Amino acid sequence: MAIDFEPRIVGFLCNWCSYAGADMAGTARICYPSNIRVIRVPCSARIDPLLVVKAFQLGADGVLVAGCHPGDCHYTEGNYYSRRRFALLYPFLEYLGIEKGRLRLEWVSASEGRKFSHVVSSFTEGLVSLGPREKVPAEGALP
Amino acid sequence: MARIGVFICHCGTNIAGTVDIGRVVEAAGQMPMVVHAADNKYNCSEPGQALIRDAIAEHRLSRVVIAACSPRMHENTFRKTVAAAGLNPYLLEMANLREHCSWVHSDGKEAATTKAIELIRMAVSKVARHEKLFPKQVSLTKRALVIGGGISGIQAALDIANSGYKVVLVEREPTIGGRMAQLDKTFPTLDCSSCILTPKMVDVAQHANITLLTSAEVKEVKGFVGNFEVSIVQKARKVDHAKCTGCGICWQKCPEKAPSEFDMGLGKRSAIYIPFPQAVPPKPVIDTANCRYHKHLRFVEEKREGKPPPQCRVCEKLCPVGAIDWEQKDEVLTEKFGAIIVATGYKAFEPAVYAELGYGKHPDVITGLEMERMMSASGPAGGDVTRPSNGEHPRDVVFLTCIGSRDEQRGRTYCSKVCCMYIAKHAIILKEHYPDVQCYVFYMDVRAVSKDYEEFYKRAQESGAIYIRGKVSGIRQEDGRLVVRGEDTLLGEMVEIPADMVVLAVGMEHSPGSAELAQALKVSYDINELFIEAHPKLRPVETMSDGVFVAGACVGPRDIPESVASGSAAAAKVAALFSQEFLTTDPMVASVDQMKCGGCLLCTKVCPFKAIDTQVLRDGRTVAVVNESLCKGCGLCVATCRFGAANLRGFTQQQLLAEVTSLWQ
Amino acid sequence: MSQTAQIRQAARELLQGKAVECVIGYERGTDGVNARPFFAYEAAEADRLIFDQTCTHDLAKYLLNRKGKSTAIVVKPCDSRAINLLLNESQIQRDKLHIIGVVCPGVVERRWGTPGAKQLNACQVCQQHTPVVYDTLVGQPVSEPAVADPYPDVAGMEAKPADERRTFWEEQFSRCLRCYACRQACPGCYCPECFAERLDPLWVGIRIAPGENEVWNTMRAFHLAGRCIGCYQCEQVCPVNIRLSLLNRKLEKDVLGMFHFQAGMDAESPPPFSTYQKDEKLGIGE
Amino acid sequence: MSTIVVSPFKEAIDAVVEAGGKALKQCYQCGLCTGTCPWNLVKSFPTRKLIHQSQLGAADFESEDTWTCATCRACVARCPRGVAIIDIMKALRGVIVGMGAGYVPDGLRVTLKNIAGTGNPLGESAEKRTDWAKDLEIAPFTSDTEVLYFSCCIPAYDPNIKRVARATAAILKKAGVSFGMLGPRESCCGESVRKAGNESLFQTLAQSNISAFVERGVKKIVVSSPHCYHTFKNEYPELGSSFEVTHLTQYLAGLIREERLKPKKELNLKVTYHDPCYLGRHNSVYDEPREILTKIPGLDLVEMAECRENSLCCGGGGSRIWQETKKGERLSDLRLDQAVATGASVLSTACPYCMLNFEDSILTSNKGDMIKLKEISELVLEAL
Repeated sequence: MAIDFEPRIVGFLCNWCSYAGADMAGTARICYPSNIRVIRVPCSARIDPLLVVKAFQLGADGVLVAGCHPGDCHYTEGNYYSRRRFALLYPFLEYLGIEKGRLRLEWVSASEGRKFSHVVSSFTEGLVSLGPREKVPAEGALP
Repeated sequence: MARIGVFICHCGTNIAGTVDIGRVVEAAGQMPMVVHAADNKYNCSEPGQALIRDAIAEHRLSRVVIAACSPRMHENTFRKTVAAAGLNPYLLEMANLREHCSWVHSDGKEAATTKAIELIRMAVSKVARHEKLFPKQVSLTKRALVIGGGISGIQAALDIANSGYKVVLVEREPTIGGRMAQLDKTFPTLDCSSCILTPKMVDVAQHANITLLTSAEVKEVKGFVGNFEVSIVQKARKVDHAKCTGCGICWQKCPEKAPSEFDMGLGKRSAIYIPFPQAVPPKPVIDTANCRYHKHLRFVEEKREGKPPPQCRVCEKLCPVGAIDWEQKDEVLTEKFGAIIVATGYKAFEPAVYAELGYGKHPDVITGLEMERMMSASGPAGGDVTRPSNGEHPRDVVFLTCIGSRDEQRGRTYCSKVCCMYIAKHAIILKEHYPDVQCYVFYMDVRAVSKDYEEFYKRAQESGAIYIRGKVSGIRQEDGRLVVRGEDTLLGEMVEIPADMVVLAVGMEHSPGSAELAQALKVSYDINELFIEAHPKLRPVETMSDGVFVAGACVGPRDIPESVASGSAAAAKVAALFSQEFLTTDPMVASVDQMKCGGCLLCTKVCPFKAIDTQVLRDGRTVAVVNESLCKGCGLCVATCRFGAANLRGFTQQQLLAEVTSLWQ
Repeated sequence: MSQTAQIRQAARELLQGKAVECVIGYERGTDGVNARPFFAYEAAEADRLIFDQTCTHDLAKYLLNRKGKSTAIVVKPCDSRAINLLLNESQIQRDKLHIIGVVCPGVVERRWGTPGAKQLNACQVCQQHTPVVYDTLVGQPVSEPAVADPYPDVAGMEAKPADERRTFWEEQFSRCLRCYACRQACPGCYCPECFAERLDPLWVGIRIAPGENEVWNTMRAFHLAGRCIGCYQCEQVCPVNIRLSLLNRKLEKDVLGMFHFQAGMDAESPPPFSTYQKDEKLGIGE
Repeated sequence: MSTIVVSPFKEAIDAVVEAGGKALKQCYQCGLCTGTCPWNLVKSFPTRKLIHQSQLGAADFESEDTWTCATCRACVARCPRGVAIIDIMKALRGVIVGMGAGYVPDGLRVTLKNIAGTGNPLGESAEKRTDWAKDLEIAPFTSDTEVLYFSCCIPAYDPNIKRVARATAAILKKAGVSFGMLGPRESCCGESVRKAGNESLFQTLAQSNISAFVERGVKKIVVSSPHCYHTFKNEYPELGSSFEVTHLTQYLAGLIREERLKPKKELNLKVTYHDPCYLGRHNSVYDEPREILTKIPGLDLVEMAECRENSLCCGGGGSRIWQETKKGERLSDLRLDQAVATGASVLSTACPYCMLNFEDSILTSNKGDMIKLKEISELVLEAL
């Protein structure tokens, strides 16, 4: 296993809970690995699976989707839909050979800075032990 | 070609202490379309903002990236900054270098600097795809609709009217007053209910800003906050209220009697009637189901055999002003409103489903509301409480609480909140009226949670009511009395109480038609058909549907003080809304590209705000169309749309994909 | 009376009585062996209609071109599910439609000029031999024996190690020509503009390359999650024999397992992504 | 499971209510009384359940539980609804005694008979009431005598506890107090009689005492027993009496403050003090006994873990003192252990009932060499 391997993680965080939770981790100065690149979305329900598939195609080692806890959605029910969508996408990507553990759905509330930091840390560790994804042939990466 | 400026904030040492600002500025300067990259001690300070404004002018920047703190902190600040420099405020993107980078990666400066550069690259890629967005200003109708004329709706209507705005109060029944009008006394003060309610009812009738529509129901609601269009059905009363003076000769002389709904069937009313003497408006309606003339008309119309019943028409003959109007039909009024308050209240639980308690079988088993009417001095018995079976005064009265509350078997999981207190009230009043009465109360918990309620419960105990913890398992008839049987859980033994009368403390449930109304209003409701507030703690009178507010027991069991308070609270929200000249809508909402829409209409089904309508195009295709006033910008429709027709401004597919792609450029 | 005769009789009556403008069915193709789609507009044309085990096409897709026009259509059970799908998605109107449902024992792979011998993969695992919706039924309804493991192919794939699956799909997708025949044949693929052909956002690069092919095939299948009615037209028409059914059936299996939903069994049930249960346990985010 | 048919005992409820248990109705069955009651340290005594049974008129008149309460007032002091639990117990007992049916403990029957016959619980002759003072040369009580010393029946007759009365008399003499006794005209104060439910006997005793006091021109009474104190001070006024009543500890503390008494001798003792329930919780006299003890030179006062408001009852109140308490269930044994645990060599108190119980506990548990029992008056006398 490559010791120096730094996985690249794309994190889609809902604005109201998880992005705020990540802000909270910052305010509380709770350190976590720097591998995650956060994309802010209004709600986890906004995340088109295409974006996730596309991130993997481009070379992401892991994709994190985080939203409000069920029942706490700012838009009342968006996360129930995203839960269904990703519950199905998750085993499907695994079926295609993208290992379990590369896609993660988490509920992180605005007060759960510690949880956010823990999620990113454990996700990063997991990806390090999985190692780099087998490279998609270079000419496929971009048009 | 976009000209992008990047402004990197030190935030004192908050960012600069961890991130190598020099390297970040240099890297940012080399990103595509970036024509200006600069650092700043504090971007958010006035001098900092001035530097940004100057740079926008000097470098003719068309888009701006602020690399600083969380956008949740200062996005609005910097939108104003760029707007002051003449840019559209939405041509801005923030890179969160503080909360998401320097503060959490202080243990690795190198990694933090690399991440900072990538976060800026993502923001640059995204902002390149930003579009000018314009909030819309919508005019509003400063006129409120209050649905429901109980105490909560009355309070809301009066408060709005007193704020100087017009109100239409719609009530389904022939009078306003609601449940409170049926009550004898109110806990814990034992004020006479109608003494405190009827003056308010009269205020409603006389207020210049209030239009009262009784015997009327809301049928359809269109539009959105500020601009609702509501269809209201004015049911035919067969009496022209414009002519009627309320002299009362008609209902006194009407020969046909029917059970009085207001008196819970304990008394009678005539077929042309006002529900109770202080009804507002004090003008009658004809109950066509019982009216003799209408029976005659139906007989003739249905061509039944035999001799038709006689045409009565006594009221018509006697009416001094000719107000009886047999031709009157249901009428639909369509009115415009800026805000709607729902105050449809509750209905008492029907206890017949508890077969073991024998309601409807044993005449001496009655409900709490029936007890109210019996006790009321203006009720059918003039306040004399007697056993329905034999007309004698009861000596032993047993009260059973939680009938239709806290009972999953009956589908009612919640506590109805008022029963413990009204039972205590009955016990106190009975003892006062009839000193030799012995009251027993079977309870599960005594919930006395508001001001002076615990003291009131103690007063009931002191008056002699004996409280027995347990739920009654059966009532049987024996020697002309009722024997109430249940476990006394505190003794761990069965107890049987011979009683003359049993009062079921029935709980509250949603008023009929709540679900339909909620659907028409696009407001959510729960499994109990109770309306759901926007936030149970922080937005208790708002709903997720802007401009629609809720008050009183339609949200959940409430007592009179709470109903009044929520009525006033909803009115305050309406007044605040009406204090604006225009409503401004957030431009970061969804849109549907009609050329790409395949018309599956799944988006219309999933939208939590029912903000997506359908539209038939000239080519015959049915497509989705977003109502921007209702859309809250969650983006669920975008992920739902396979066609790629739905998109969300400010978080477009193009923008998010650009962010992802930038990570591998 | 043979199924062909029954179909002809029904079509003739419908056209003669002007109940419909057109009957969509099958006729014998030019090789004299296989069937091809046929649109009968006149009662006299009804006798060209046939039905046998060469009738592989899912004709439901042709209804998308006849929106708002009264049409009768010959459907196999799998095609009847496609009709429900299109009804559910507001693509066609039930009242403009006369469905001639055919009880189907299964159809065979097509070989030019010679009768096919092998049943389609779909038919080998088919559990629906009677149409789920019809106005006229051709043939006697058959009872369906319970199948212990309806997805042996998917289970086999799932059992493989991740890298083996990865290699398998890389090889499969590397052959993809992006001819989009799968899309054209699929009754559920009817986007006005396919995401694969959009320039902005550019989800799928124009270049025919493994990465782009992967995005295309992954998302094509995922767009059919909870919608695929198992007709296998996609796999049937693929010129390079990519095992597309293995993708569709994986999603079908999981949708059934997680959401207890099967596409096209009726026209009313909300599809899995348009509804939810608050307390459902889906093994994710818990 | 038996079924209670509620209300046949309606008369009994009315009787309980009428007998002073109005508080019964207010109880909301939280059970704090049961948890507080010291009896539950040694056995099961379901205070709450007893009250609820009474509410239903379903009290078990044959149960020993009716007679268990020592009226220590710990529960009353905590009851969130302010229920006068002692009054309920008293009323319940009253119903049994009044109706002449139900169970009354044997010891109590004898005692009540004694009191009715002789005016004192021990059944001794009234003439011998002041025999303990024969050799002390106390002047007879006249209308000029300033203070009536009312010793309580136990110090008057009990051979062991007589020392309390004698010590008290000696101190009063040393301080030059003008005091005397009424001898055979004194009767039992009636406190335990009333708690045992025999209201009529209580009334007789009280009337007899009051008329004796009035006839002899008594104005100020000093008592050794907190029970006499409670009754004279709080209950006799119901019958129209108005005497100045002082407990001995209050009186002695006053004498010391006025320097009419000067404890000079160093005792070099470690002493712990037990608060009698009727002095402490019933009448809030906590400080005076401690004030006296701390004024004694060389006396080191240590507190037990439970003291003052939380003091553990000795088990002797509410007529319990006349009933047999099984070994292993005696609260005084527990209290004695607490006293020993402080390391004190002397357990001090200010109540004849407590004295009786602790004497017995020291004897039966063989702790005489660990700790001695001394009434406050004894210690004061030693220090003079």
